[in-house]
Amino acid sequence: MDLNFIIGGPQGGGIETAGLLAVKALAMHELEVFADREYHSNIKGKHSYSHIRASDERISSIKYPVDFVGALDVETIATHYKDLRPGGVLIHDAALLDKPITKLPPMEKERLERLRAELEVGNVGTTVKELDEWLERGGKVVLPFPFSRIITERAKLASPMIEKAMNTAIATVLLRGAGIPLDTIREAIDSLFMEKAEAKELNRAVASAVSDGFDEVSRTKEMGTRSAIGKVPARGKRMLVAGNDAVAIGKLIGGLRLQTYYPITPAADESFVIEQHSSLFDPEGELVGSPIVIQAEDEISAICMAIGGALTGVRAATCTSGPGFSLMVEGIGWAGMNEVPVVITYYQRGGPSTGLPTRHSQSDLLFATSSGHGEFARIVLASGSHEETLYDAVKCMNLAEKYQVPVIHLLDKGIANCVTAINPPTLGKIERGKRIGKGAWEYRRFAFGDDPVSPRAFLGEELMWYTGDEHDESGHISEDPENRRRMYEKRMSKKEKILREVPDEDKAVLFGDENFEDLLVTWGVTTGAALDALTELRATGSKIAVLQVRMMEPFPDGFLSKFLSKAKSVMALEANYIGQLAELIEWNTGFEVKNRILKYTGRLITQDEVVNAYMRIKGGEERVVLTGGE
Amino acid sequence: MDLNFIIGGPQGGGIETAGLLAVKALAMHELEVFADREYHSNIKGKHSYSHIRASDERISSIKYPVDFVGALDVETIATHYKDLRPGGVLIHDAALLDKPITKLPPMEKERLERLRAELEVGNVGTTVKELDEWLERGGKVVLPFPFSRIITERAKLASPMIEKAMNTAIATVLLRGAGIPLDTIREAIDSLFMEKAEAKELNRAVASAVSDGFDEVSRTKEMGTRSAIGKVPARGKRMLVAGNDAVAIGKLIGGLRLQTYYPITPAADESFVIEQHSSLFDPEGELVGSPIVIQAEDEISAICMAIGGALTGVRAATCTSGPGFSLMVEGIGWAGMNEVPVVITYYQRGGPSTGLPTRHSQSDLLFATSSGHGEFARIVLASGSHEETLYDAVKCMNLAEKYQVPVIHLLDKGIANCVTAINPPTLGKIERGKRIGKGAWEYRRFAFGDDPVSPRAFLGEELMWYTGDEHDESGHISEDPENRRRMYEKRMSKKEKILREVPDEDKAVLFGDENFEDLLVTWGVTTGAALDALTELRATGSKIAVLQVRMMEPFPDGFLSKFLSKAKSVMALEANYIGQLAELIEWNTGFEVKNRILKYTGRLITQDEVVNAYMRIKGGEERVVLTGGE
Amino acid sequence: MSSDWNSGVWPDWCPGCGNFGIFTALKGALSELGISREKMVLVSGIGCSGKIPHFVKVPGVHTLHGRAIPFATGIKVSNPDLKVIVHGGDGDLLGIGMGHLIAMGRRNPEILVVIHNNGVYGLTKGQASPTLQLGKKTKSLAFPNINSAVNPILLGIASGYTFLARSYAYNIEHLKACLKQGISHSGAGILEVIQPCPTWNNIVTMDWVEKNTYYLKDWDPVVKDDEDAVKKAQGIIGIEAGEKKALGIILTDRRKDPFGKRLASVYKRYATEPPAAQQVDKGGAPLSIDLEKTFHKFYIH
Amino acid sequence: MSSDWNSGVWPDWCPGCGNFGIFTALKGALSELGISREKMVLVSGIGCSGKIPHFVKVPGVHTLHGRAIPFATGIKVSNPDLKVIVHGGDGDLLGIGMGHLIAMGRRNPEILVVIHNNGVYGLTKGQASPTLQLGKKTKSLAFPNINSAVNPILLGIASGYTFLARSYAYNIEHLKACLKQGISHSGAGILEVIQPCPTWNNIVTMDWVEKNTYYLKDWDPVVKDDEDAVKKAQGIIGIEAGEKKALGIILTDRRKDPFGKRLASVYKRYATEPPAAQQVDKGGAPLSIDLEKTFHKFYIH
Ligand SMILES: Cc1ncc(C[n+]2csc(CCOP(=O)(O)OP(=O)(O)O)c2C)c(N)n1
Ligand SMILES: Cc1ncc(C[n+]2csc(CCOP(=O)(O)OP(=O)(O)O)c2C)c(N)n1
Ligand code: SF4
Ligand code: SF4
Ligand SMILES: [Mg+2]
Ligand SMILES: [Mg+2]
Repeated sequence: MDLNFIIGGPQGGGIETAGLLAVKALAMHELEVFADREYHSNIKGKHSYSHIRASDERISSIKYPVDFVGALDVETIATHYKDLRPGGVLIHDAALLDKPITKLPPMEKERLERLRAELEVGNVGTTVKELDEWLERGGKVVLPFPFSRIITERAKLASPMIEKAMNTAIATVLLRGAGIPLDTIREAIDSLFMEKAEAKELNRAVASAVSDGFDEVSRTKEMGTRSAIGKVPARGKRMLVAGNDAVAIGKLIGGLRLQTYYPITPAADESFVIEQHSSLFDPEGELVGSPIVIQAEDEISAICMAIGGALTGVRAATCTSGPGFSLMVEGIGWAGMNEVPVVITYYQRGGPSTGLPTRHSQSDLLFATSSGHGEFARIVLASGSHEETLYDAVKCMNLAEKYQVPVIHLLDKGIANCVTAINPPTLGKIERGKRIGKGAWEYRRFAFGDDPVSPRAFLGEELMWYTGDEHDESGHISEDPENRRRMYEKRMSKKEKILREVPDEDKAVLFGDENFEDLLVTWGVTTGAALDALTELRATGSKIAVLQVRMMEPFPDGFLSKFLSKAKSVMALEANYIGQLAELIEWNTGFEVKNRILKYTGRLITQDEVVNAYMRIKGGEERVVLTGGE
Repeated sequence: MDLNFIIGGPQGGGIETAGLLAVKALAMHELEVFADREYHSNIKGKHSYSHIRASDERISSIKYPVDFVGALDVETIATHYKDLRPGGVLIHDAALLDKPITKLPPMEKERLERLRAELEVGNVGTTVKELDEWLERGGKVVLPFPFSRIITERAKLASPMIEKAMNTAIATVLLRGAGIPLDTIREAIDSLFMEKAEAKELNRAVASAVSDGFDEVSRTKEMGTRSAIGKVPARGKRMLVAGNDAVAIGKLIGGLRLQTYYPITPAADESFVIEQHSSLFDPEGELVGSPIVIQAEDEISAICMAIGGALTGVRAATCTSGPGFSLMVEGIGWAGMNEVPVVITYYQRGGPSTGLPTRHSQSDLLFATSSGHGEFARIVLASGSHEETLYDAVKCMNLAEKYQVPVIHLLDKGIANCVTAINPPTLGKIERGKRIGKGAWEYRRFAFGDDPVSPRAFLGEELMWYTGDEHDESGHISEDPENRRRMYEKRMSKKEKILREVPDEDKAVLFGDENFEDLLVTWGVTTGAALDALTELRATGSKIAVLQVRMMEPFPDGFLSKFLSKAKSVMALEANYIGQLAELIEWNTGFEVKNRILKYTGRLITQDEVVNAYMRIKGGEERVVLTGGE
Repeated sequence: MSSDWNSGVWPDWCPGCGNFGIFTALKGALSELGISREKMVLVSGIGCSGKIPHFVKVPGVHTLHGRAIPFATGIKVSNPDLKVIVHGGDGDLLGIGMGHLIAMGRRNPEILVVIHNNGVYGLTKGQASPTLQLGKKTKSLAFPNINSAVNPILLGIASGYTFLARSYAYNIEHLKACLKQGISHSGAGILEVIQPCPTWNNIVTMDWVEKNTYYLKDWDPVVKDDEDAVKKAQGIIGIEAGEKKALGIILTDRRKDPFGKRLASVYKRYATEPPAAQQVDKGGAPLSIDLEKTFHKFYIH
Repeated sequence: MSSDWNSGVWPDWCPGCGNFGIFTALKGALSELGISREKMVLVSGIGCSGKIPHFVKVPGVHTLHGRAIPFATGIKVSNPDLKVIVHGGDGDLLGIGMGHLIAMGRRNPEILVVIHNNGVYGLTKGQASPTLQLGKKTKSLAFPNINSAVNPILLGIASGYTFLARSYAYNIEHLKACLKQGISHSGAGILEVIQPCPTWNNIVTMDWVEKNTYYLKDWDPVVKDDEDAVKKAQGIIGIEAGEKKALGIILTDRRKDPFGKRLASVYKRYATEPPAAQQVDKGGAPLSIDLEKTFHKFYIH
């Protein structure tokens, strides 16, 4: 089975909770889940929705068209009715029926204009009711559910509370329609409102009331017949995480001791999760670690504080997105010059400038690899799934200390905000790199040697100097051309060392049959859509494989070339305009990446879009621009 | 004739003036001149020198070994004796003879160690006198000139003044040795000290005294016999400028009305020149323009102020180097998003981080072309000579307004500080781009149309909005995916428009025979060394041409391919480690740039180095790393 | 009327947000000041507060987080004819943008900075802002705040501002009066507005404001001379140390030259023809600058 | 002795530069404080002043222009055992770095910020710094300065610093005493040092300092209670408004918790085991964190 549905409403009106509740219940039902959250750069009132997918097989993307749309308000109806598959079900409060459908002040002007045009062409009318009828004529099922009445009557809620409960109400109908039993829904509510007894009771009552109503309202049956989920076998322990959570958990396991940040979407939640879990206990209940989180006055300060921390030997990191990263560039250069192990978790979002602050994008790749004046070694590692993200958060700290370079963990809004179920992590290893203890001889922080990595001592242990200027082995300013050449080469030669030593699976991963003809190259959260499409395409006989690139700098040209040279045709799939990974590949390997499937509307790339674009490319198109999703 | 000499001494001890005086006198003697200035990031005391070259033919680089070294102190002797050609002349004050030669506290530790080793190997001894003798034995000429005595006796200077006059004294000997008459030297002094009557008199006196002495000290003759300059024909009006001056003059001619800056080497002098020349008069003596210069509190403010100014319709610019540019990245992104014409003059210096703040580098190319999160159109134009720099300063402002994009004028420390003679500029044209006057209809700043460039109105004229967020045609925030796609494409499609419309000569310039086999690709100040080497190499039959790339973004791949495809072998010549232009070329054109001649010691690439490296590449080396110069 | 000053864009603040009060007062002030629409510019930072220019029907420049002041300064020095008002959050202006706020005091340009003080980073979901008191824990904080608060009025004094006022977002008339006076002031001004954020700040509620503010009476904010300036500053220290926040005009100081006058003192043409009023070309050709005269120092002979 | 504190790197300041005085006083203070060498860190910005750590034989971190304070804060919070001192120029700390200076006051970490106040941007050849008075024209300026000066002491008060002092680079004994007291203070401190720059600043000469400064007498800088704090602040306004610059300890305030204590109030382990003292692995393996307990909220069942 493969269920997709949207649940939407005004931002701040419980819509996020509704989505979480639905995902949680589905996961508790032992399904695989993947959910995208779309919201405006706004706190309350603008349209927001979750696109939730559940399946009994592994999934890592969302897919259109959807089976259900659950609408908390008219804007959701007006925005998402198009997303329904033939026979798909639209659920909304019956109380909305008489509402006008194009008088929606919060709605984006452009969307409203398109809506008006569509309704005019279809000769639809102006109320929700008329739209519903038109949809039914077009083969959709519309279920104006008497939520308000049912909640008042059965859950005995006073009417001002109804609006607050509507999210749980609609989620309940969607879940029941998908075949999730009430018990599981209530379990999910318990878990969601763990620390809020009152809210828990209220939501439990609403769920029960609506669930009873569900069994009574006749047409709800039509949902089940279309997307029934049977009982699925237990999957063992799993965790439900957004990418922000995955990073936080990884950093905490990996020994992070100082996290600095300045609030920015979609990065800030990571720091909040760390703060909330900053007491680390072992099974005996002993406090074994307690990292601190510092909210800096700006991103410049955040990176500089983290570097300062790293100099004292603590594992230090910061997180940000585009605008903040732009401000960190100078600090990162200092870390490069001074060979400081520091991790920057970089969540890409829609740019340039403030751009689309809450929307997805993969358009900062070239910036991440080449930011900063002058040349220095850095590592840029991009994760393609939530599980990988968690492990990479640990790896980044290891790489930073092992090679004494700044490491950019390159993520995106997709990973940050999408929610999925992962297996609890197994604890890997911690590599702290070359160290020197308190020594009697004269310590030189940047001592030349066969290895470009010099042994580290921490501030507090030895005499040492650091400077952003070119420096000698002790860390003192030097403008001598010969020392300059040697220090420059010391720093830059780390690139080769890293390329030599980092295991292949951290450079890139090939999915699918080795005997491919078409190679779809991708990265970041988009990997998930590519993999889901891969399954679908291979089932229909396409000779395609997916190559996920992970290490962006130093660029693993040699390793990639092995695959590129085998491909009859190479196509890139990414959420940006020019095809930044494609460019990196062409530049570094000399192979042409002729075909590019690109999306830059700020919305996730979906499984169906990848399948479709692949077909179009096989049909002769060179560049396919995707535009799906609201 | 082709004369090269070095004049060195402690920074802040008149050494800069000595260099300028020498260049000025040589230029007044109607010679072509090119002078490099090398100095530490220090105000007083560290070693500094000018390498001055003069010729009767066009030159645009310096060349080793040199004919003379004029030393104001022992460190200069110790640093530069190696730079003399066989038979070259070292001049220093006879008073230095008994000074120890390796007790030099300000000298870089590494250099001192090398010096000690060299002296030991040569069994030289420990005093200047012993070094002199050793040099003489090795075929050099040493001229310990009795400066102090001559100045005291003839110029009647009190002894505390002698040190202040030593720069003019040594410059005088060097110039006389080169065949420049005293009158010209005095003319140069007059011009240099135009506004300082007292200093003028003093220096005139010193020059006269030393010049008389010159005729008496017997071995001075040996200078003339080796490097005599005859009388050269007048060349018409010329200007003597550093790159900083050239930009300032260009900006002033081009209509700059707001310059913002935060002090940084080697950019700050440009703003100072603008400030000093901010009253622009026409031949009738009427004030026709008066730009203002604002010293901002940091570079973030500098770029934002400039953008603010540009929104009011004034031609606005800022200038900086690496660390400052790193801080400007976010602001430039805002300008990209809002299609603001603003010019950033970017002087590269040694990086990363504070790096080598006063030394040359061309290592910020990839950063300049890809800085900033998200994607947006920008222009990056790199100048290769002082004259080009001046004209490009005007062009950058035209391009900015014509295409409504931020323009980065990419220069380097080499251009900034090297001094040469150029022809007075002819005034070109001013293109202000698409304008809209005060109109009755509703103005939309970002109106869609066939042309990605929408007509501009200025703040104060119409209702308009700007935002760093994605926006609609009026400039209001919009997260609509369809509007997003169109606006994104509007901005990005400017790249093609620019590539289509910018004339070829602003993209790249080919020098030398069209029937070349080897193509030496280069950019920035290094172009000068390439061109001087080209002349030399072609004289000996090499089938080489030089391709200077000027427009770095959007990258003129089509135009370049014409030349690249003709070449049997392509080699890049640049002052960085990885060969950044080479990478850009490979990436954009698919042509391989197999050979790379690179230098990253912070010193200029010289003519002899280019010739030599070319030979080594012809001899089979793939990558040649240059290390010349102190 | 006031609706005339709506741009037509839907204000997407939360219901009950203090920004609505500021919005209303601002429209009122602009309409009563009688300046023509295109001659105004609202320049803002990033945050809930930063969106305000989009809702008002005058030209608006919604800039970067913390950078409204440099943009505004660039606009104002280039075209002093424009009335430039800065709007920003407390995070924006007193956190990331603090350096610019102080630098503006040193310049004294005729710009009014309106600080929407809600004690939180609203748009990023309620982190502590620089005005949140030490030890306080608003809804969305994991721990009580470990930073002390800054006071923009005291910083304004320390950095040379010549107009200082504090008002309250829900007292539209008072706020409007402060805005009008601040916009008319010829120099750098700070207007701190206590702006409840019902979504994240559960401390500074309407009720809190009721109990913890008072309107200044018997306080003459106008600085008379140097001696008086010292007295005023000392008085303000006392006022700001009080248990309750004072609302009203706190300082007006006309002794210092605004930035425009200072520029005019060194650029002779500035007063009559500032940059935006100057020509840069003659029908596509550069102005006929006398190169040899202007750049004589570079000429070799 | 003092020469014991020379790193061996040649100080490349101009002859007569005030930085030599600061250098000497600093070495004296460090040696007299009796802290072991490796437990100190000198953190500096960029400028002539910023080079000082290279010349002193204690660990030194020469950072970025304006960013010494964030680096220092990161060092101090991670390893509170270290004595952290910041050195920077007036351009560095009061210009580009102003935002951090104020933010540090809000945190009150045990860091002393030594401002080398020479009125100019020394290392970039003499542009006006934020402490240069309005209307003054030093050698290398094309026009008289059009910005007003900031006063770091007043900013220190406005932003919550708990130690404030001013000294003079050539009065080594006085400066050394101020340094010792500032370094020993448990909170955020500013020590402004009037530092003549004979190369660029021809206004603040030794002679000028002689005539325009005086040593504070009869001034008790120690804050007793909240009421006294207000009085002190008002007193300081008066002192700073004087014709002449006061030298001496201007404020010590021990009422406020230093940042370390504040951190310890929310991170239980901080006081005994700050980040630098914590383990992060057990012989290459992560610590045996009880995942299910720590992250229980993420577990599906
Ligand atoms: C450089 C940068 N960092 C961070 C952000 C994210 N950001 C958006 S709004 C905001 C803070 C808003 O707080 P405040 O300035 O107080 O405004 P409010 O929303 O409270 O009105 C931040 C940090 C950003 N846009 N740019
Ligand atoms: C981001 C950045 N901008 C500019 C510079 C150039 N710079 C070097 S030193 C300096 C100013 C020094 O002035 P100040 O801080 O007062 O120190 P001083 O030299 O006077 O001691 C500047 C602007 C830089 N290094 N980094
Ligand atoms: S989050 Fe707060 S400040 Fe922002 S709109 Fe909502 S109530 Fe207003
Ligand atoms: S320029 Fe001034 S501050 Fe810098 S070293 Fe020289 S005298 Fe000192
Ligand atoms: Mg706020
Ligand atoms: Mg200074």
